[in-house]
Amino acid sequence: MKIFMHDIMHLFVMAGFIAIVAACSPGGVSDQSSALVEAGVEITPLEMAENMYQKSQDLGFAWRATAELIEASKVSQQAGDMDAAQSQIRRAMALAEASIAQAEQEAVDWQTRPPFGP
Amino acid sequence: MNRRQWINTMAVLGATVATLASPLRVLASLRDGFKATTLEGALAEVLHGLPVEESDRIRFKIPDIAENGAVVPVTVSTDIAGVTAISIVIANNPNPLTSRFELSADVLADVSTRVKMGESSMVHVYIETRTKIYTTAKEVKVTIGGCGG
Amino acid sequence: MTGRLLVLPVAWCGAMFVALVGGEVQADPEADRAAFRDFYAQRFPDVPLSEHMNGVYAIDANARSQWLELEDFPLYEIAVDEGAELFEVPFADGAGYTDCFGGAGVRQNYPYFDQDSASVVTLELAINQCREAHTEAPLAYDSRDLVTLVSHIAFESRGAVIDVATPATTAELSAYSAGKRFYQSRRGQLNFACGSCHVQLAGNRLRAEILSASLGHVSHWPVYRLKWQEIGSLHKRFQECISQVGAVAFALQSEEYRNLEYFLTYMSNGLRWNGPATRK
Amino acid sequence: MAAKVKMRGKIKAGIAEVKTLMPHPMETGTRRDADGALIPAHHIETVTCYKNGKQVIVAHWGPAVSKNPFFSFKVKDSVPGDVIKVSWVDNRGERSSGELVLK
Repeated sequence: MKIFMHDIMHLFVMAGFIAIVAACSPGGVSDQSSALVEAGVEITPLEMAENMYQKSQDLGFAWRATAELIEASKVSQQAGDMDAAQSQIRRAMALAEASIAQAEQEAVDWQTRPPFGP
Repeated sequence: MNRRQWINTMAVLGATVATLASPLRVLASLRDGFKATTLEGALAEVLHGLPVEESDRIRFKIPDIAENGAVVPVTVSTDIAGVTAISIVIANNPNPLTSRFELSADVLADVSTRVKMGESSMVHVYIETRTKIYTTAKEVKVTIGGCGG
Repeated sequence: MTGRLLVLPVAWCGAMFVALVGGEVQADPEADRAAFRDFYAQRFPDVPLSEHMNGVYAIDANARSQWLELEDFPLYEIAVDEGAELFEVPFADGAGYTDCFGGAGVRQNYPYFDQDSASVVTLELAINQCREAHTEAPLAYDSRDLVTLVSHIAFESRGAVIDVATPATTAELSAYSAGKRFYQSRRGQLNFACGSCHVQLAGNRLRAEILSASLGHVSHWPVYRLKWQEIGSLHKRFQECISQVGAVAFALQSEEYRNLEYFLTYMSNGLRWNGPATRK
Repeated sequence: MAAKVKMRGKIKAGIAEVKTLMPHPMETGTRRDADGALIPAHHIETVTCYKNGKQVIVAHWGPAVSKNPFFSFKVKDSVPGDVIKVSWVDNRGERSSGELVLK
């Protein structure tokens, strides 16, 4: 009976988890931002990148390189080098996305590593 | 004590007295040695014209692979008699002359210190007596620390 | 302004992850500790478990001989002397550290889980709590004063057995699990967990370094780290590790690091406190 | 004022092994601070050691001796009660010393 309960719990947790992953996936964030754009609220790519970085930080999985690229893009923007700024923001977003994916993966995987096994 | 030993003793004493009694004269030139940026420049101040001989009577303890170039432990000792100075020269350092110890007859020729090494290098030791300089060298590899501890 | 609109769902996602995973944990600290010790006993059959308090010097002979030479007159002694002097300086209200701690040999009482604040209290926190109780300003966590005080206390506590009470209450287990989770989670661009290096790769070389066992990782702090050219705290080393794998480090004495310290110290129960130490 | 020289020593078969540790930054003059400015050279140049007031060994150093220098030497014909003194002067003219009565 106890095992059964645990399995049910597990299913519930997994279902909840999948829902969260979907909600937190970068696609989810993009959808929200395009919705905002449609509603007439403008969000710059830099703000997008900053939001994604903030999310990775809230999850406790921020990467240094993401922050560095965001800062570098600001410097490029100020210097008027928009090409460089754009490419830095794109790379920052890609890294932020990867770090968020890492957080999602680790939310489960950390429990499977030696020396503590399931 | 025979005549030759006596002369040697007097010579050593003389050199010791000369070194210790006139530190200013020695220092002025020695400071140039510490500023030298080449091995040759450093050696000019250390060897000052005396004949140099490789010797296996020098015990030179320094790690083959330094844990960290910032703190490399060194010990130099020898049973050669009449040692007046010990110099440590690191060939690839920006200023190769690292340290020079001037000894009286009241101490053993046995000193230890810790030195900085910018990169892997030959490390030379020069043991000075009044008439001759004895030398040995070892290669020390320096790896830059990463995920250590 | 627009940024803020997105922060809410983002923060919510983060909170839900923590809540979900928190619910999934069924911690058994005693079984964990046994598994931890057994793992290193098998990985290093020739190394007595207690010797792991000397870190990589327990397993690397070349490094050990240089380390022993530095131990001849260790660089951390300067910090221990400074800390001993500071420990005796009375507060403005006439009290002193002795009024809070009894004596200096109290390293073994920390970290512990404080039920009132429902959080892990480290020695650094306790020193500042003592100061604040006597109307002194707390010391900055990266200050030399704090690290030298801890050095003195560690030195006076050498030989005491590491003996953290087994986490038992829900709150204790939650802090313990958070520390364990932190230890086992891969982070940064290099995608390394603490355990990737110090469990799975322990004893192997990573570039020029031999990786140490985590057993005893907390026993010998503060450390005069040759790379730093100064003495520093355990949490400073945590920051460095996290940063080295490409992740953004947490603050000194953050809840994350205090939980990690709590977990790691419990794992080292039975070994002895032997700080401060020299490390490369 | 510069910190005192830390010293310890022991006599074995009439020879005193003296160990010293000198708190000192030993700046090379080639390092840069966080703002990129050169940190000026600041290092011990000369260490003079005495037994009962008589000079026995002198160390001349450049900046490549490690931070917080360690120096050990061995003094012949030593007996308990002998006083070993070590004093240093750096490139800024700052000085410090330490004293040890052998046991």
